[in-house]
Amino acid sequence: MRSGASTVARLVVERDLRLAFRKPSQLLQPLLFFMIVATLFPLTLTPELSRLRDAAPGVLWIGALLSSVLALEFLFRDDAQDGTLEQFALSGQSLTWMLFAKTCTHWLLSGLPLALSAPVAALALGVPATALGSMVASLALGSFALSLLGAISAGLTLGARRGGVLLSLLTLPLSVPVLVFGADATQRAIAGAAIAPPMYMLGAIAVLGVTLAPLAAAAAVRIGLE
Amino acid sequence: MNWTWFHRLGSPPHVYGFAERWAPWFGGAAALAIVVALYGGLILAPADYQQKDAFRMVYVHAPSAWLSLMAYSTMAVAAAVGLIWRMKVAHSAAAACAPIGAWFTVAALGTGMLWGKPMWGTYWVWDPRLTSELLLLFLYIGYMGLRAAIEDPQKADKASAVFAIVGVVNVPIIKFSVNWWNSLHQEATVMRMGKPTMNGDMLWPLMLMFLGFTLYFATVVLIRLRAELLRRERSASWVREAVA
Amino acid sequence: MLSVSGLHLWRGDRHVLRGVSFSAGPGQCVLLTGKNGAGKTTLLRAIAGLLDPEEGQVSWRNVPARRSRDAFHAELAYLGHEPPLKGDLSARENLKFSIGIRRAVTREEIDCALRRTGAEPFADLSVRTLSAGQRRRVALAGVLLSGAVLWLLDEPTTNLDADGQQLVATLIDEQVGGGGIVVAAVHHALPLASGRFVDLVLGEA
Amino acid sequence: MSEFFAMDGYGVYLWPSFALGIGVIVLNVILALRSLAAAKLEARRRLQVQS
Repeated sequence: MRSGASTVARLVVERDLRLAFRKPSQLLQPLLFFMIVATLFPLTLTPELSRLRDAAPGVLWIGALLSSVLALEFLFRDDAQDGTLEQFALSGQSLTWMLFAKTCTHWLLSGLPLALSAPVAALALGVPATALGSMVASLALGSFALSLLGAISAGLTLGARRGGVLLSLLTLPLSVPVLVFGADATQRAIAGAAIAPPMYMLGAIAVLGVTLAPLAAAAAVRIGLE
Repeated sequence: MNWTWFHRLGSPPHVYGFAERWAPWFGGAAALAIVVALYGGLILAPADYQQKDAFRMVYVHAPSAWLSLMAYSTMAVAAAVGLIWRMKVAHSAAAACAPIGAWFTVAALGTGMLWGKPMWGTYWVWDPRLTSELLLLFLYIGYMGLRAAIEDPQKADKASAVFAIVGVVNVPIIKFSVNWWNSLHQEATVMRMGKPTMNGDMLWPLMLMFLGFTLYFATVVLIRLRAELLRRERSASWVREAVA
Repeated sequence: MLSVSGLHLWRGDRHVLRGVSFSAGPGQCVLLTGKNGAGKTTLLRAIAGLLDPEEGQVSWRNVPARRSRDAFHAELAYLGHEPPLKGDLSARENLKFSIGIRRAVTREEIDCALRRTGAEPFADLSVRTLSAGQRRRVALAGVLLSGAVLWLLDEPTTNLDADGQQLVATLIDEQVGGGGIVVAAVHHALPLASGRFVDLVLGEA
Repeated sequence: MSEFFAMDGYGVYLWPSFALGIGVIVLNVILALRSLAAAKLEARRRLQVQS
């Protein structure tokens, strides 16, 4: 009797979580990268908190974007190299569904921790404590959309020898909407204004990502495995 | 419903023959339309009361921007057809569109900046249309970068097709988010490069220029299509007399 | 059951598969032989649907495989050059996942399969620490567990010692005996008991 | 004639803009023809190799 979709998803999430916690260094690297990027800005712009506050949304979101692109490199490449990704495609189960489960796990391990640890960097950049809650919410939702989008580029660069720069070259232009709405939400949070409008937009992009991105990622992976 | 035209569309020798026969005609028509439109726009059309003669730059900027977007959507449609019906001709057409689209995005940016200088005093202003055009250029560079990074032509065709489709879905979203971003920071009263109000004498040269650019686009795509078809054709007999 | 007709495939400029055609019914084993680069692996991957042939058709239960891909894959076990195992997981964990996504599998079934392929002694070690031959035995246990009708094996005896190769031959005999189909790319003759195998030589100039 | 080129002062921007436009038009025709010639050459070479 073939396994049901929920079993398949549970097994994929379980496997990736177990794999991640067996090699925790790979979990920490994107977070450390984010913190370093955040500390570079006061050194280059100004130590003066009030002026840093204006740049804070940009710093936080560009840092989040770049660290998510870094984390994407390993999303499919390890599995492709040891032949397990091939077995995903040959399992008779929907590859789209399995890659969606895999992308959500990737977000749980990279996007979410980053959103939760972002307040540390935000406070250092002069973001008022009142704004931290909505900032974390916008980063969590935005990084989810970024993970879905990045899964497509990760799949597409499987065919190329090294992902690296090509991966960001493909992902960054497509992530502009998430950046625009995310930074706007953070800016409104800092100013104490309501963040609903940009959050709805981020939500809309995330929903579009959930429906379309896994399909494109599955197509990209099947092509990459050829 | 016989699909003969669709099958013929899918057979490389037939498309190669079509491209070889029709490219010169499209080229001639394009050249004629562009020359007449240039004459109409530069000489016949009256100056704009506000921008005076500077407005004439619309006759090269607008068609370039139009062509850069048309090339991308044509590329995405060809890519989708190639993926869905596994047609090599469609993938070849998609590969043929990319370089032209990228070059005309550069032209649109360049002419936009040259138009911006007299209007705003600086070459580059983060005007939403110029910014969207710049992002479109990055999409082209991403597409061509992906194609170059994959050795196997068949695999490169399919991977770049997926990116073209994902890209074309994102173009309107990017445009919307850039306009949203622009409306956020509207305090600086930047004189937007408003569309000069066009009356008859000004308008027909622009329409003719659009037609000329479209015909020109078809010409260059047909030439490049022949090259892409030859590159993808392995040992088919028709290649022999095509290159004899 | 499985029929391959007029398969053409190029790798770069090399015309690797030149109109390969064959069919295999229940209880049949097809052995692919030929020099290196003759296209054995390419043919196996094309049958499995990992590679799209430029011409020709693969059909399973006389339905084009591409149309009923998931149903076809549910009845297929493909073992390539590299045993598909995660280095950081143990053999049991790997099989619990790779078989679990296909069908419900119990711990006993996994132990029985590992015992059958002689992989039980190292079943709980991280696969990274195992030798290539041991990894091959774990992968063979996976093929056994998959319950697939069609086995596509790419040089299944690599890295295996003498009794390992005998194990592969016995497993193939049992699979074919039980009404299954096996298509295997091999370098040297397999000590197969039953005479029901067909030789398909690829790549003759 | 000269005030035509002057374009009441905007000529210094207008003519480079048209030069860029026409330049890209001409350039792309040349690039396309060169790509076609290269493809023909390669196809001819491949045919010789095969025969």
